[in-house]
Amino acid sequence: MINFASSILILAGLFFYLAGSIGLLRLPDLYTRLHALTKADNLGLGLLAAGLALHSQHLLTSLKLLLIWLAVLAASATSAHLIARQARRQETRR
Amino acid sequence: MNTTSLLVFDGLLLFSIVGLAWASLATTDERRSVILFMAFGLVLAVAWGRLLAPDVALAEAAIGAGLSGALLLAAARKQPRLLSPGSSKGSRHPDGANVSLVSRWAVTLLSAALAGTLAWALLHAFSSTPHDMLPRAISGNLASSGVSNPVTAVLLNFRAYDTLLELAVLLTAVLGIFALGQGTPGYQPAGPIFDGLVRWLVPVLILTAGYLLWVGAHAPGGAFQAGATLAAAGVVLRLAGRSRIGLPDGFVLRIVMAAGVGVFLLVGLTLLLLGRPFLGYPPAWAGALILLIETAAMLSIAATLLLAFVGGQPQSADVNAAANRQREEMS
Amino acid sequence: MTDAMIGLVALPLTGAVATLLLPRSATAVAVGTGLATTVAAGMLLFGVATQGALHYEIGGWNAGLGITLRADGLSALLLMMTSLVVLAASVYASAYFSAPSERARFWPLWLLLWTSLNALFLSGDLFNLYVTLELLGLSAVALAALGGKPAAIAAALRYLLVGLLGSMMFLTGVSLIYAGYGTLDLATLLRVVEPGPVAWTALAMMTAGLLLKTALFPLHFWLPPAHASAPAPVSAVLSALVVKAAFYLVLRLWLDVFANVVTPVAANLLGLLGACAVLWGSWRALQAERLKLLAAYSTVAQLGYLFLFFPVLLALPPGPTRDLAAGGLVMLALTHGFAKAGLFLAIGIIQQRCGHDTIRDLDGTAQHLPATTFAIALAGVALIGLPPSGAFLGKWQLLAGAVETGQWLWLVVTAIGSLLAAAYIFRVLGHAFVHRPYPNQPVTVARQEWPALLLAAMAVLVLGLAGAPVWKLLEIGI
Amino acid sequence: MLTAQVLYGLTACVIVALGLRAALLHTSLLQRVVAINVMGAGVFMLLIAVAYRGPGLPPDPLPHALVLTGIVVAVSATALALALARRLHAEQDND
Repeated sequence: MINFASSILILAGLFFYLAGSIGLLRLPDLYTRLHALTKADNLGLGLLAAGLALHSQHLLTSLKLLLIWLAVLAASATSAHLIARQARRQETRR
Repeated sequence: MNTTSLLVFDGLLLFSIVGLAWASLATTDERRSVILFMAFGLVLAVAWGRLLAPDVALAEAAIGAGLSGALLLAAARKQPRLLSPGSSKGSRHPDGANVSLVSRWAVTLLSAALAGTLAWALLHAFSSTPHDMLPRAISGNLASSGVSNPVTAVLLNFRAYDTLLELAVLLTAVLGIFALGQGTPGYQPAGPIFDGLVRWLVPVLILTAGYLLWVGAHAPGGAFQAGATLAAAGVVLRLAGRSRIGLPDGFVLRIVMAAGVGVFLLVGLTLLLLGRPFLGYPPAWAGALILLIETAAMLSIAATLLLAFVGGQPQSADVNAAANRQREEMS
Repeated sequence: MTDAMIGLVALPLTGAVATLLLPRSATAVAVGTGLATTVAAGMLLFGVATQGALHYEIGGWNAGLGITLRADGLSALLLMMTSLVVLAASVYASAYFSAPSERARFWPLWLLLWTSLNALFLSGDLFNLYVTLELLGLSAVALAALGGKPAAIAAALRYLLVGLLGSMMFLTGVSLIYAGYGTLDLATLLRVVEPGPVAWTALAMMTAGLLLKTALFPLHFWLPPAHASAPAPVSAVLSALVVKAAFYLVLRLWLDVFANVVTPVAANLLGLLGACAVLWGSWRALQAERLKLLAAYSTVAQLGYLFLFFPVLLALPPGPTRDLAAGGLVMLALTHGFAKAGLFLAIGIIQQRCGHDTIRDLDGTAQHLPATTFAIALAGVALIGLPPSGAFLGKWQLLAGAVETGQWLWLVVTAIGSLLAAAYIFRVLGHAFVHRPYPNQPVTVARQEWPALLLAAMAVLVLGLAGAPVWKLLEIGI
Repeated sequence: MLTAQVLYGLTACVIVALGLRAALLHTSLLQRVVAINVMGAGVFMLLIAVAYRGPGLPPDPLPHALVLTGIVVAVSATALALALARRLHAEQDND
């Protein structure tokens, strides 16, 4: 039962990664791409981490997975913000 | 996970590794090359994990991709080098016209021949029976090495002399950088969001560094990975505008730089005086001595990588403030 | 006596840390450590002479697991030369650098270079050799860039990149050896290695890397600018010792560890490259405008002579003539070390006192700096290979070996090379001894001229007249 | 016999050749440093492939320690090269 649930979560996570990558390739300009990447990949990672946490036996590893997800969440959100701000600044300066 | 699906995974992983390496080396735009190199380093870390080398995966991600990438990115010039008008824009060949076609083909053939001979020798080596003399000796002596993680045992006990010289290499690099003069002025103070992240992330990084140092005795981790994580915390602080990164000044900085080699030598020489061979830890004390050396090594590695990122002696506080204010009026 | 081996590495390393922590008294600490290290080298030489080859297992682990330091006749002699040359250059450097900040930056790097040289000559483990090579390369580059001038930094940067490429190729060879034989210890490798694709490819890669670092003919482009633009004591050690350490490794691998893997064809190739180095280096030295460039190109040429010995030693069957030839090789290496170091130190004095080192304007130097010119002349004698110098004995053995094995080409090359060497040395002396009617008064700079004189005298008199023990020591193999 | 060890070993040879080719061809200093780092990564892959013994079996820890030492040595060499380059560009820019 646990294995079934974790594989469902992992597959869902992979779907969001796929969505993020397609978004990166298809979307026209920087801001929409950033939007797609940050949102889809973070959700994908969250689902992936949840699936793996279920799969792993020790509580410690699942807590570590959670910490990884939180760190990546914060880091990618901030870096998306910084990239967008830098792009906006360059546009106004040109 | 039967072998075929594992081979498919390996194929995909290796294809992306070689692809990233090729892309990173083929482009003439320096920033693009560095960013692709960082991606190459991260995928490489996944490969090390796949080959059951977690210690190396940690170090590759932290030092190979992370800090080398940060150093390279800081050095990469903003705009791509002005290509000579003759060559077409964004030509795939590195640096267009001035490397003649003949020499490029000669070097390509030479490299292909090198790859061929290496592969030929390697296949020959793999076909002969694997030599397990050393791994058996390591696992045999692991009990008396003071740690249960075999890689840390090899690094800090069996081949401790290598690690001593490697820390000397680090010390030489930072002394060479120091001799070149003042470091670069710091970055602008960060906006609210980045500042918020830094305020939360840096303590976590420092905590992780301590954990990695401690866990190195019985699980993947150790001084190098911990030092790199500590250096990452420093790099983030510097990017957020705090140019001093809390690095000590003058004499204390020299002590931290020389801590790794100094403590190693101290332990080695005192053991020599006690009649034991140089760096021959008594089994009872081995664990404690290794932890002591690893702590000093962590500090040295973090300080060296940070000073390399700063690019020399950190400028005194007031110079940075002036540089920041001056940049404020400009932008 | 084995503690002397670990002392040879630990002392300079401790000195480096001490000079880093106490910048104000760095000079005193550095010269003191230098003396202690030289005493340790003397003890080791005495130990090897009396007890034969010594080895020291670091950490008490046996050869397979841990790293073993080994010292035989060859490495003990090279360690003694290293200590004497670096000690003399240290005394010279204490007077050469005036600004305290410059001194504080110089000494730690200098002692780290010394550590890497000692560690390299003693190491008995292949991967440890890679780490010592890297330490040697980095400290040499950092010291070469100490000059601060753009030319020095550009030359140091090219030197670093070439060194990194060389180390990476050496590491590839080491990895292949570990893949094929599962061991890194040179002594066990000696017993285990046999001709085959793994051994040939690994030896080829390691040799290619080392030839890059020892600047043999086609790969020598980085050496002249790097050695010419470095501060005088640094270029003395770079030319006399750093390139020779890489040569020592080629010697150790080809004639000792991989002796049965090496083919005569490969040895002849090395000999050919050496011959080109001799001719090209001497020719460029003859045309050099500046004394330092002359000395740097002379290094390229002198290293060529050392590689001429390979085909001769391969062709000679093991016996007295082969031992004599091997002794000749070591004698030539030792003499070049002392002579070139003395020459660079003397050139440094001229550069500091006269403000330039262009050969054309050397008129009246003999009157202005008598002792320095004498040191240059003495070193020149050793570089040409005139009788009282050790180089004469070395070249004589080379010629004897070449005659014995019927390889006449090396005979011709050595003759032409020596003639060219005589030409470029006498060109310098010719300018220096031109009599100037109103010479500035003779100047003696004791603390700088004594080291140069002693080193040059070591090359000419001591090695030439008292050279016999070198051959006796070389019988002591690993 | 196409095992993972052989696959990674052959890829290592390709990466070493790629790195060497780029190191010899590039004239921009930064890309030569990147090329040397890529070549180093290739050699490290060679060592880790040699250490790999199979999916379930414990690998040989010695090459792992060698690669760790190699990574740290590579980053210190890169740091020195970049510092020299920055100083060189600074000199060229203002004269």
